[in-house]
Amino acid sequence: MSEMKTAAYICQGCGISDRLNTKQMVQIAQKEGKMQIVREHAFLCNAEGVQMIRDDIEKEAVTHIMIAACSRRAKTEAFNFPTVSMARANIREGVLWSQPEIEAAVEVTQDMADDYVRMGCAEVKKMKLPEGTPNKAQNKRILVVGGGVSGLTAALESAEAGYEVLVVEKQGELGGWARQLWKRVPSKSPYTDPVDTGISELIAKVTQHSRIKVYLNSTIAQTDGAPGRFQVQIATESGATTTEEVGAIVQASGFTSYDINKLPELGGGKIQNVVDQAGLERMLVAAGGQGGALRRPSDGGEIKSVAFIQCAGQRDESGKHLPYCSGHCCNTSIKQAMYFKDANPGIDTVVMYTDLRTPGMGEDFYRSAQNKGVTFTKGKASEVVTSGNSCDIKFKDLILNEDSSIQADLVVLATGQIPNSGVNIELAEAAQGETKPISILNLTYRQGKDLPQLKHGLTDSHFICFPYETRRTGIYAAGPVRRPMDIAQAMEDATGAAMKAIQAVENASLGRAAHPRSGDLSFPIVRLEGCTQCKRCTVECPFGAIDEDEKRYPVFNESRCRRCGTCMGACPVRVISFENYSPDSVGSQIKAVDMPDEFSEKPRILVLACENDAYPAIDMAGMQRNVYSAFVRIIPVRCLGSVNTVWITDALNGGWDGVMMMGCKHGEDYQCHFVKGSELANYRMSKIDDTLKQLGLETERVASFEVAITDIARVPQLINDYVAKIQEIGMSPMKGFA
Amino acid sequence: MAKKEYAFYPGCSSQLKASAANYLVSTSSMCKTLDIKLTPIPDWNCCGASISYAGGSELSRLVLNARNFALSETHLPGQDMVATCAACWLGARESKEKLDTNAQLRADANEALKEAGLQYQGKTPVRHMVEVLIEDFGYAELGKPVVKPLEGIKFAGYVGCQTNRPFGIAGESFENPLYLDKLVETVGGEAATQYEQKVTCCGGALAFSETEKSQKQIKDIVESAYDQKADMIVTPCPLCQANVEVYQSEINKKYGTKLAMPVTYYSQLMTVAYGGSTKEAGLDGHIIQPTKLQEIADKPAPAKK
Amino acid sequence: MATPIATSQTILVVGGGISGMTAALEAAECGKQVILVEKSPTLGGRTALMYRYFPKLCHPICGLEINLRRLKGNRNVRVLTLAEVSKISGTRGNYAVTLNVAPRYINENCTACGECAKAVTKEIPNPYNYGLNQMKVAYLPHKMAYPLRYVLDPSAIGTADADAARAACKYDAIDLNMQREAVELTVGAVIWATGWKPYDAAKIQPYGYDRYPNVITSLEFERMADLHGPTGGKLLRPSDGKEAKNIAFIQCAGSRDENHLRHCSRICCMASLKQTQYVREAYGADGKSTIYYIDIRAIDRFEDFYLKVQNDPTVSFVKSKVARIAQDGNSGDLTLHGVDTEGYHRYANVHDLVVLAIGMEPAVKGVDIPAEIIADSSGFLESAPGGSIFGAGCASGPLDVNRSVQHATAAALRAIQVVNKSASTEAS
Amino acid sequence: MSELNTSTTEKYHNNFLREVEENVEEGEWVKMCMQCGVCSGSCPLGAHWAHPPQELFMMIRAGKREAVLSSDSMWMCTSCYNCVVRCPRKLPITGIMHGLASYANKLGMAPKIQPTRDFSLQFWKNCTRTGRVNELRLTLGLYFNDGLMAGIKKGWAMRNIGLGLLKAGRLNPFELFKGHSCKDQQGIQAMLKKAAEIEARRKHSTH
Repeated sequence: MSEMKTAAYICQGCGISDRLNTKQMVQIAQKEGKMQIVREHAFLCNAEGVQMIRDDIEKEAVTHIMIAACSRRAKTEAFNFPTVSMARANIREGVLWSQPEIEAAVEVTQDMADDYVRMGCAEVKKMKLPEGTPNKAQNKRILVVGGGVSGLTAALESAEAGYEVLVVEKQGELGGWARQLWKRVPSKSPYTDPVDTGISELIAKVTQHSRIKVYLNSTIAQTDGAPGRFQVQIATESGATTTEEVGAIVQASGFTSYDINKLPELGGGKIQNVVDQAGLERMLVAAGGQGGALRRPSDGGEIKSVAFIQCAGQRDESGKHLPYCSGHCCNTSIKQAMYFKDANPGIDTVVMYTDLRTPGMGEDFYRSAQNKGVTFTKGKASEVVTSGNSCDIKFKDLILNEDSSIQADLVVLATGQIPNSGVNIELAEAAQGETKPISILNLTYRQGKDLPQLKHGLTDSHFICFPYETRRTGIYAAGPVRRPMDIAQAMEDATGAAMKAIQAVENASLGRAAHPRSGDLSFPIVRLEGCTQCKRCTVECPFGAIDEDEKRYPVFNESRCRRCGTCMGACPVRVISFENYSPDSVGSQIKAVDMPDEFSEKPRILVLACENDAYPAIDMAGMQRNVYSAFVRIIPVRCLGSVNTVWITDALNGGWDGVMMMGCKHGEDYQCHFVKGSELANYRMSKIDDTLKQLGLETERVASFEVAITDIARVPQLINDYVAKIQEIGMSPMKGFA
Repeated sequence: MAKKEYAFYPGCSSQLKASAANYLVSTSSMCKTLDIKLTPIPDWNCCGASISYAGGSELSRLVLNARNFALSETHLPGQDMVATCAACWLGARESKEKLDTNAQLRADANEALKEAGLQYQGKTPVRHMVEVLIEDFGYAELGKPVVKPLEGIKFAGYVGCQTNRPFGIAGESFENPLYLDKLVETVGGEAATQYEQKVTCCGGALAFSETEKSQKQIKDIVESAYDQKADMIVTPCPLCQANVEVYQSEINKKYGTKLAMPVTYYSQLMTVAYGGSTKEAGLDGHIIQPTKLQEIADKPAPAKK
Repeated sequence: MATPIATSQTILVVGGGISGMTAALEAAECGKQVILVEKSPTLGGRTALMYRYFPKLCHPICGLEINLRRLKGNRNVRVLTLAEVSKISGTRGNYAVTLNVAPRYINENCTACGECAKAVTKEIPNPYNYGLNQMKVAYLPHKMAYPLRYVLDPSAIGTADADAARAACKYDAIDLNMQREAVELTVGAVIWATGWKPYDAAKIQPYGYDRYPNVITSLEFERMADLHGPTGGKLLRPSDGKEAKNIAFIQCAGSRDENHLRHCSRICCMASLKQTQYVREAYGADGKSTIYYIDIRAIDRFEDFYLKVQNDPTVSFVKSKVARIAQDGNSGDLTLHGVDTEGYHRYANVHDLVVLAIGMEPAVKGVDIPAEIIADSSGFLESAPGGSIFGAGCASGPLDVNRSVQHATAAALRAIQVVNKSASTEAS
Repeated sequence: MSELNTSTTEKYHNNFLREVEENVEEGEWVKMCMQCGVCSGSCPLGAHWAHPPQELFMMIRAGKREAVLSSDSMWMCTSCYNCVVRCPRKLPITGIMHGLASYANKLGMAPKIQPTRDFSLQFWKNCTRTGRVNELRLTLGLYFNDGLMAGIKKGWAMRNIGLGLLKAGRLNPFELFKGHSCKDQQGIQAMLKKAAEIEARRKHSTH
């Protein structure tokens, strides 16, 4: 690592020099910031200004630069110097645009700008250019768990992109549920008839592919390691286990059909002539697809009428059955009714539904069924009983608004999908439910054996914009294990998951972070000699990136890490840091500001703002020219989870009058991009009161707020209200002791 | 402009001394000015209208219309068949659609037609007089012969149902057709553009069988015209005209209202605007007198510039 | 404008909305070279104009911020705004593409200081608020605009405003001589993510969108609810600016209708369920939402959200396709006429405001899409087997954001397969 | 129950939908309804329908033969076509209503007292008699349908209208004796007779 050489650049553009004394800022950068080169420029982001900086980097061997101009969110193309460490003091949006252009404000506005220059200089000197983790993980093979449509698609699509693939299927045959289907719902126009499942072609392509290796009758006995270097033990029926190394994992463990026996009121498990959708497919495959040839299970009699009961044990509000909708069942029942109509239009087929759900082109499929004579009845079935050799379905007709009943020789219950998501690691062993779930991945992760579940056992992402985000880097769920879906969607989903898996191995091989800090080369560095084995980092890491060795020291797996800094925030002894983001890089900023004395009537409020939502909101408040108090100094943080309480205590000891923490929404509908960060910060702050009392300070001096990126008008209000409150309480007694 | 010729299908109501006689009269006057030659289809018969459904089977109603087509094709080859009555036009068009899209029906129809020594070939388009005016002439053309702009008269354009749905006039919407308003403006009158009952049903044939219910409809139609400060209603449909005009007295009796809203035909407006007399415009054929229109008709035409 | 370097190893992504950005970024984060073209002056597309997402009620621009940061930090993506594809020829692995790039009249020097906007006077309807308000002819599309540069509307060119803007700019960022230009590219694969457009509500005549000011579309309602929209987040009636507290939501406005769109647009049910919560947010218990529907399509775990809204006392449901809307001339109130089909109840309900849950039309129309792309009965893309032009997001079907992103991620892999193949064949 | 009616019920053993599809004009469309209710809400006389179209369609699927065919509802159709142009499934609802009414009438299941039915029959009789409608006979025919006294009462009630039309030259008293008519009445009758034969033939061939 070469000698550190620092440079600061003060931009005069966008009216900065009209309202601020940039000369003074230059002096501060030189005298207080101790920057070796300091330059002013009329228009720093134009070609000439940028060239000036580039020349310093090349000719003057500058390694650390501080740019005092616009927000770090602006002009990123111009101020793009990947070979040096860079800090940006937000003078335009953060000072100029958020402060009123009035005589009375001139002094405090200048104070603000001066402080941001001080902070910028202090920060950059504590930064190192990330070199990337030395232990890069090079394995690029993709493991696909599950050999159903989702798994096979993920395998094939990855292999087609040039990657080696392993498929592990617990059954003796590939194909999963799709193999048991007679036909599938169409996914291309015309959406009029059931189409071939295509599963045998898919199986053939996979088994014949040179880059795909398939394990049948096998399960995952253990998964150890991290993206780019997973060690997977594959247990075969025989009991023998082989160990394979892979780079990323697609979990396509599929679903289990809801147990029909749990629906006795609808004849499930009680009446022979009541089957579920899968049961009907099996009957049909056995009958060679001749819907007309099907016979009544009870007595082999002719089937003259078939009734399909939708949402059987689904969309259940009683808590007895599945609360959700499985999405595919309406189209599936339509398809199955067509089996009969196509074979013999004389067979009566009724689909009984409450909301018919055939989105997109499914509407054509619905129309086609009506055209073929399938009858649709909006009704809620309450009971199915036998009458003679056929069934009597009692239901409430919701259109004719009356209790009614129809006869059917065969009743098909549209039961739902239950995801095969393994162990719910958030629940205690005991609370896992009546049948103790079997782990799918058997991860050796300190935080548990399987993927964390979102809801209803589904391993879906909680982010609308990032559907594949799981809390286990390099492991992606695909297909019905993620959310209920049909074949067409499962194939799309699997292709997307394969994409993410491939991305994960590519990132791991370069030692880069994955989403949402993708490309980030920094990673947590721990000074083990200082570690007290308190385990907070291993417990709190939202991504289960940190294990423990036998001596209970933390073991970091960089390629599992998302670089949120939650571990850094958790560490009571501050031994965890990133090269470009550390207790010091923030702490030094806190210490760098010029602290007015208690008689100055200039309180100082520290704002620690999450860079994902809160900071952009404050930034846009500036763009909107929404004015807020000049007494705040704002420091963006990677996530509130990365906030170490030492920063708070340092600030208070240093005479700061108050600290505002701004982070994302937590709780059920959390917005935190690192899932648990803002929640953990909130928890830690709930404990800070004691510290404050020890210091003899009012608890109001530290406050946390949930801020959304749209709070462009609210954030200035929050700031001003808080500043007013602090002014009420009075200046901090700690001033001057620092 | 060259003379335009059409095979004319007046329909039962638009005959002399029939309920829409004045429609027929004004139409002929209007056509005279526009140099349109209407030749009645020889020995045309009733279209069956919509209401004959209980008595007439599908095919028998179809052949009634097929006969008219066949007659038109035979005697007036190459001429479009034009109807003035909404019901006739709709009945004919519906039949034509069936005949032209359903080979079986067409074969059956022709088998029946043979009995009357006729055959349907599907050559003749069926059109409404309004279509002829708008499509073959256009508002600009229709404006040219105006010698007496209908200044100072506000018309509520009541389009009704069957000239509007399910076929309607090309380019017009089912909910808010504008062609009557445009015609009114073309002849220098003022259109009540906010008239929201313009496509409300007057009860149609049910005016005879479900008098109370229909009269409630008619009441709304007329009252809304009053709300819009209209002097009179104008319509393209003989049944609408008859229903809305003749039942006002009954409604007044029943509801104690004082409705006396004249109901006219577009053809009458145009005839008057073209300088036609009260008689030529069939304005003597009203139960509720369209006085303001009659006044203009009785004024001597200004000297041609 | 310098023609970007592109080879058969390059992936072209057409459309800079959530799907296009996702496809571009997913591919780029795998080390692929990507060119992302967007016809408007900014990335973000339609989602940038949404207030909240269902079912979390989170804010779309939060995801946009992350995606923009991914983009700023990634050197593999080259973004071209105001650019449209005018021609594509070639075959799998090797296409010649012609882009038509419209002038922005403002160059890279722009610092987004906003002086030009202050200087100009002329205003035009603001497309980023669906024309619900006006904007200056020199404008920044919105606060999240990327690139963060102003735009000078073509209508200003040759007027005093153009000169005023130029005079006001201290950084000579305004270049009135910019011309529309054609850019030729060679690419290996194309991802078509041109998104969707709302069905023309005026065509649904019984609802009088063209006649009644207080009948608006669900998209306009999104802007209305947005704090930074034309009404500052207040739900106000266009006719008289009165607060709309009793709001009707009409489902299948254009969708599931052979007179309009044959398909179900999928998102509308959830969108209306979500929007009832805007009403609650604005008025608490004083607001009233009524949803007129045929079937509520709250698929998979969205059912939870449906249940939550059903339990909201301010929301009621009527199973009915509204027959027609009549406006009270004086008050501007709207009366919805129809029949609740669950047990046959005739209604004539009065509402302050009617929101049409407007259907999705693919925005593919207009462009001459290459022959190898097939479109289904509704005009959505179906990429042909063997080709390497892939639909992504709503260009290929009516999808919600989550599914669009999923679909775009899959499209990225399909494109990567193509360029990787030709790479390996070139290598061998 | 009329004979025809009994035989049909047996034939379809309660599958009323199929019966409607095969015997009612446009009946094959009934199955395409998706129960949105736009037709029911669009009907000008809607309030007077015991069962609006969409509900009738549901009843047909539910096999409520008696209730549907003996219903007053479809006789309320004014042929305004509002339902038709708004139906998202493009069902020819007006035609279906006419078809149901006419079928109910054929089976003798239509309400005994149904003025529209009477008028419809009168109209058909009237227009096919001479080939053209005789408006005076039509109206009078309708009035005297329920007997002489009733007819005179109705006639009396409507006398102003009659007189008004008379004055306006829009009602011709002589029509009573000789009104408008077609020349080739024979042809027309023969043609209609043939049509009836053909339809009978078709019915046979379909079942």
